[in-house]
Amino acid sequence: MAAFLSILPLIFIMIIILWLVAVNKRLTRKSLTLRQSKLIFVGYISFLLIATVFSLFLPSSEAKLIKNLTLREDMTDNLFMKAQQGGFSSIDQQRISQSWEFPYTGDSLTLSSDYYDEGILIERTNELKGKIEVYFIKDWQALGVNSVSMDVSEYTPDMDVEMTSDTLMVVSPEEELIIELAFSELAFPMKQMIGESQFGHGYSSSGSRFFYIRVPQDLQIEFSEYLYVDYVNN
Amino acid sequence: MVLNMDSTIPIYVQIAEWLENEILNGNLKVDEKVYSQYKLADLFTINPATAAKGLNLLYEEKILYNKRGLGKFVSSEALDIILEKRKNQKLKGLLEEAVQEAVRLSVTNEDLLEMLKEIMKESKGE
Amino acid sequence: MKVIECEGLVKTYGSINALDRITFSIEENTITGLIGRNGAGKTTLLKVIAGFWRETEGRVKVFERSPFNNLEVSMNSIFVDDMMSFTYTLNLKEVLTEAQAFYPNWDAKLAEGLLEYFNFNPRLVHQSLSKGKRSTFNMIVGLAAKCPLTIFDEPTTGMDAAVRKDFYRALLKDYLFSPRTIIISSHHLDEMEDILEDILLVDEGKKVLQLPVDEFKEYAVTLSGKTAIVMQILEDKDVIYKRNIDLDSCSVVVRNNFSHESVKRLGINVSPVTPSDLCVYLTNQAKGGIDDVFNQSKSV
Amino acid sequence: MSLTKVSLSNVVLKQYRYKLKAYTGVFMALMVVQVIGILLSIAGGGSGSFSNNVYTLDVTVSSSSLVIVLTMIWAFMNAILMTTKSYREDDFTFVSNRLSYNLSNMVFLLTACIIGAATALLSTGVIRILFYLIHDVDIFLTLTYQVAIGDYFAGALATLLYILLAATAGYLVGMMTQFNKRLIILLPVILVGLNYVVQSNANPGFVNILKFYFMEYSFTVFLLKAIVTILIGSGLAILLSNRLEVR
Repeated sequence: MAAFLSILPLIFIMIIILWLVAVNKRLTRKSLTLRQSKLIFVGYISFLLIATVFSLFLPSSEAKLIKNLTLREDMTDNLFMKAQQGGFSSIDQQRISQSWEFPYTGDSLTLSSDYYDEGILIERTNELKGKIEVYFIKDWQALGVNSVSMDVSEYTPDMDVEMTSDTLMVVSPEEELIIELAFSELAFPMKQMIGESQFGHGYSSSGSRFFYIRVPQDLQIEFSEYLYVDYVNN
Repeated sequence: MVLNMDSTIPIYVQIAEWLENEILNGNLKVDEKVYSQYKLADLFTINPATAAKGLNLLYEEKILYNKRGLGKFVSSEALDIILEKRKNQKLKGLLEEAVQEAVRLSVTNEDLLEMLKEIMKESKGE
Repeated sequence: MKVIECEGLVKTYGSINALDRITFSIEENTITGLIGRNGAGKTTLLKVIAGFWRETEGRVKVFERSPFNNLEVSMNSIFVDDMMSFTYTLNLKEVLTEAQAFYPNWDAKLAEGLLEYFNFNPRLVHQSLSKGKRSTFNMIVGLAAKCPLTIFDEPTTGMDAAVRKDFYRALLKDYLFSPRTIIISSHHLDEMEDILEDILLVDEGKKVLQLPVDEFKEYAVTLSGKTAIVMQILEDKDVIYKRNIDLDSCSVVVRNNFSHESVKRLGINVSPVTPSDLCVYLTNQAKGGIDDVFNQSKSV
Repeated sequence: MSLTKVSLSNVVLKQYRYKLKAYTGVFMALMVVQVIGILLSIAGGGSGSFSNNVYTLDVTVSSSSLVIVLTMIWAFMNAILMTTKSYREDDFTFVSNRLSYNLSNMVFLLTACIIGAATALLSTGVIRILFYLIHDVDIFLTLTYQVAIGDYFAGALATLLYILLAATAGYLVGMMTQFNKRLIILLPVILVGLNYVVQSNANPGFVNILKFYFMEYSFTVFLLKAIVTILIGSGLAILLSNRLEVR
C-alpha cells in the first residue's frame, strides 16, 4: 500500500503529461504552424541558454567554503586547547564575541545551563577580587553538506549569562537560530555517474565555542555533572 | 463532337461512325492521317483502348489503312465502303423494324410489299 | 506485362472472408474500374495490393513482388482514399513539397496547376478542408505522384458533379500524357465507364467478371415482352435477372450469346443493359431484387 | 513507366525529415512539460533539515532531477503516441514500409530525446536563477561538486540514456498494444511476473529492476546495460510491427 501511495503522484503526473501531449496535437492543429512552433521552440532554447550563462555569474560567494577542513589554522590550533594551556591572553580579541563582569563575594558559585553542554573553562586567578569575568568565545563552526564544508561561524548564536545569588546560569537564545541554506545539486544521472549516493544528503557539523570564566582564586565552584567544565592549568 | 454516352450504341461504334461522318463530310480526305487513339481519347474523354477499338473497326472494314509507326490513314475506297455499309445497315435495319411492326399488327407480307411499292411510287412522283 | 497478379487470394477477418479466393490480373498501363457493392471487398483488395494489409492465403504479386511491407512496391504505388491524412503542421503547398521528396516522378507543375484550378488556398491545412475539397486534394496528390501503380479508392467521395467530371477528365488526360496502371474503385460506374479500359466486378470477396468495358456493355441484353413468349425462349439462355412488369409481361436480363434476329422475330424487344445496371444485377445477393421484399410483405 | 529503385536509408531519411516538420507538437509538449518541471522544482525543491544545538539548518535543494524525470515521462508518452494509428496513417500516406517507418520513428525519437536531454540539463541554470530570486536564503550554495569535464559528459550521456530508455519502453509498449489490444491486459501480468522472477530475498522484483539501472555506478557498465536494453526493446518493437497492418 505504501509503495502504491508513493507512486501515486507519479501516475498523476503521467496522466497530466499524457493529456498535455495528446491535447497538444489537437491544439496545435489550429493555432500553430510549423514556422510558429519552430520560433517558439528556438525561443525556449535560447532562453535556457541565456539563463545558463547568467547562472554562472550568480553570487555563490555567500558561502564561505572551506577547501580543506584539516588545514585551517584556527581549527587545528584549537582555541580551547590554547586557553587551557594558559594562553587566554594571546587569543585574538575578535574571537571573544561577548564578555560580562559580575561582582561576586560569595564563597561558592554554582554553574548551570539550560541547553548549553559545551566547553566551560575556569581560570582561578589572584588578579580578581570580588568579581567574576565571563567571556564567550566563538571558536569555529563548520557545516558539511555532502562533500563540501563551509564556515558558518557567523551563524553561531550569541549566548547570555545570568547571575542570581550564587548561581551563574548560561542561557541559550530564546529563538532557535535557523540557517536557511539553499544549494543546487547535480541531477540524479550525474550523481550516479560520479558515484555519489543518490538518496538523501549528508549533513555534518563540527565546531567549538566555549565560555571562559575567570574567578577569584579561592572560589568554590559547583556544577552539575552534565556540564563539561575544565580548569586552566597554571 | 459530343458522343451520346447514354446511347445504347457502344462508344467505339459511335467513334467509328463519327470518323465515317468526318470522311463523308470531306473533313478527312483520302490518304490523310486520322486522329490517333490518344487524340480521340482526349477529344471525347474516353479510354484510348476504346478509341483504338473504333479505329480498328474501320481498319477491319478497310476504310482505314495502317502505316507502320505513323498511324492510320484514310484509304482510297473509304467513301465507297462507308456508303455501301450505310445502305446495307441502315436501310436493312429500318426494313427489319417495318417487318416486325407488320407482324405485330398482323399485316400480311403481300400487304406490306404493296405499301412499300406505293411509298416508292409517291416519292418518285415528287 | 502484368502489374498485378492475384491467385486464390484470401483475406480473413475473424471468421469473415473479406476476400474469398479471388484470382485475376491487371495489365500494365490500363485503367481498371474495380466495381462492387458496399462491403464487396474492394477496399480490402486494394489495401492488400498496396501492401498495407497482409494476405491471409493465396498469392498476390505487384510488380512481380509480394506487396506487403515491400518498400519498392510502396515507392512505385500510391493509394488514394478519403482517409488519407496529412500532417496539420504543414499547409497544402508544403504538403505537396514534402510529397515531391518522396516520389521520384512527382509532377510539381501539374500539382500546382490543379491546386490553382480547383481554387485551393495553398496556405490552408488539409484537416480544415471540407470533405469534397479533401478528396480533391487527395486526388491531386494521387495524380501528381505519377506512380506506375496508382490506386484510387472511392476517390470522388464528397465531390460535386462538376468536380467529379473534372476529375475523370484530369485523370484521363494525365493518363494519356504519362500512361500508367490505374485502378479506381467506385460504385458509380456510369460516371466513369468511358475512361475505363477494363472492369473488374467483385462481390462477396469473389471476382464476378473481368472484362473490357466494351465487352462488358455487350455482355448481356434485356429481353422484354409477353411473359409466356419470353419464358419459352429462356430454355437455352443464361438468365441473370428477372422482373415482372405486370401480370403478363416481363423483362429478363440474359447473357448476350445468341442471335438477336430469331428472338426479335418472336416480337420480343431486345435492348442493351447499361454496365452499372448489369453490375447491380450480377451482384444481387437475393435473386429477384428489392421488388420481392415488397411482394412478400404484401402477401403476408 | 519504369520502376524506381529504392534504398531503405534514402526513404528513412525522407521520412525522418518529414517527421521533423510534422511532429512539432512533440517539441511543444516537451516545452510545456519542462516548464512545469522547472516551476515544480522551484516551488517544492528537495528539502531537508538538520539540527544540532547550535543552530537548525533548513535546506532547500534545487536540481534538474524532476525536469529529467518529467522528460523521461514525456519520452515514454510520446513514444507510445507515435505508435498509434493516427500517427502511423500520416506515415503511410507516402512511401513507407514497416522497417523504414520504425527506423525513421527511432531516429526521430533519438533526435527528440537528445533535444529533450539537452534542454533538461540546460534547465539547471533557469532553476538556479529562479531559486536565487525567489527564495530568501542565508547561504546560497551553487558550487557543490568539483566535477571533472569527463564526469560531466558521462552524466549528460547517462541522462540521455535514461530518457532513451523511457522512450524505448514507451515505443515497445505502444507497439505491443497496437499489435494486439489484448496485450494491454497482459502488460501488468508480465510486469508482476517479472517482479517474481527477479526478486531477491532483500528486495521485491521491481526494486531490483530499478537497481539494475539506477544503482549502477560504473559508467561503462551502465552504458552497456542501457544500450543493450534499448537495442533489445527496439528490435522487439520492429519485429512486432513487421506484421502490423496499416491504414
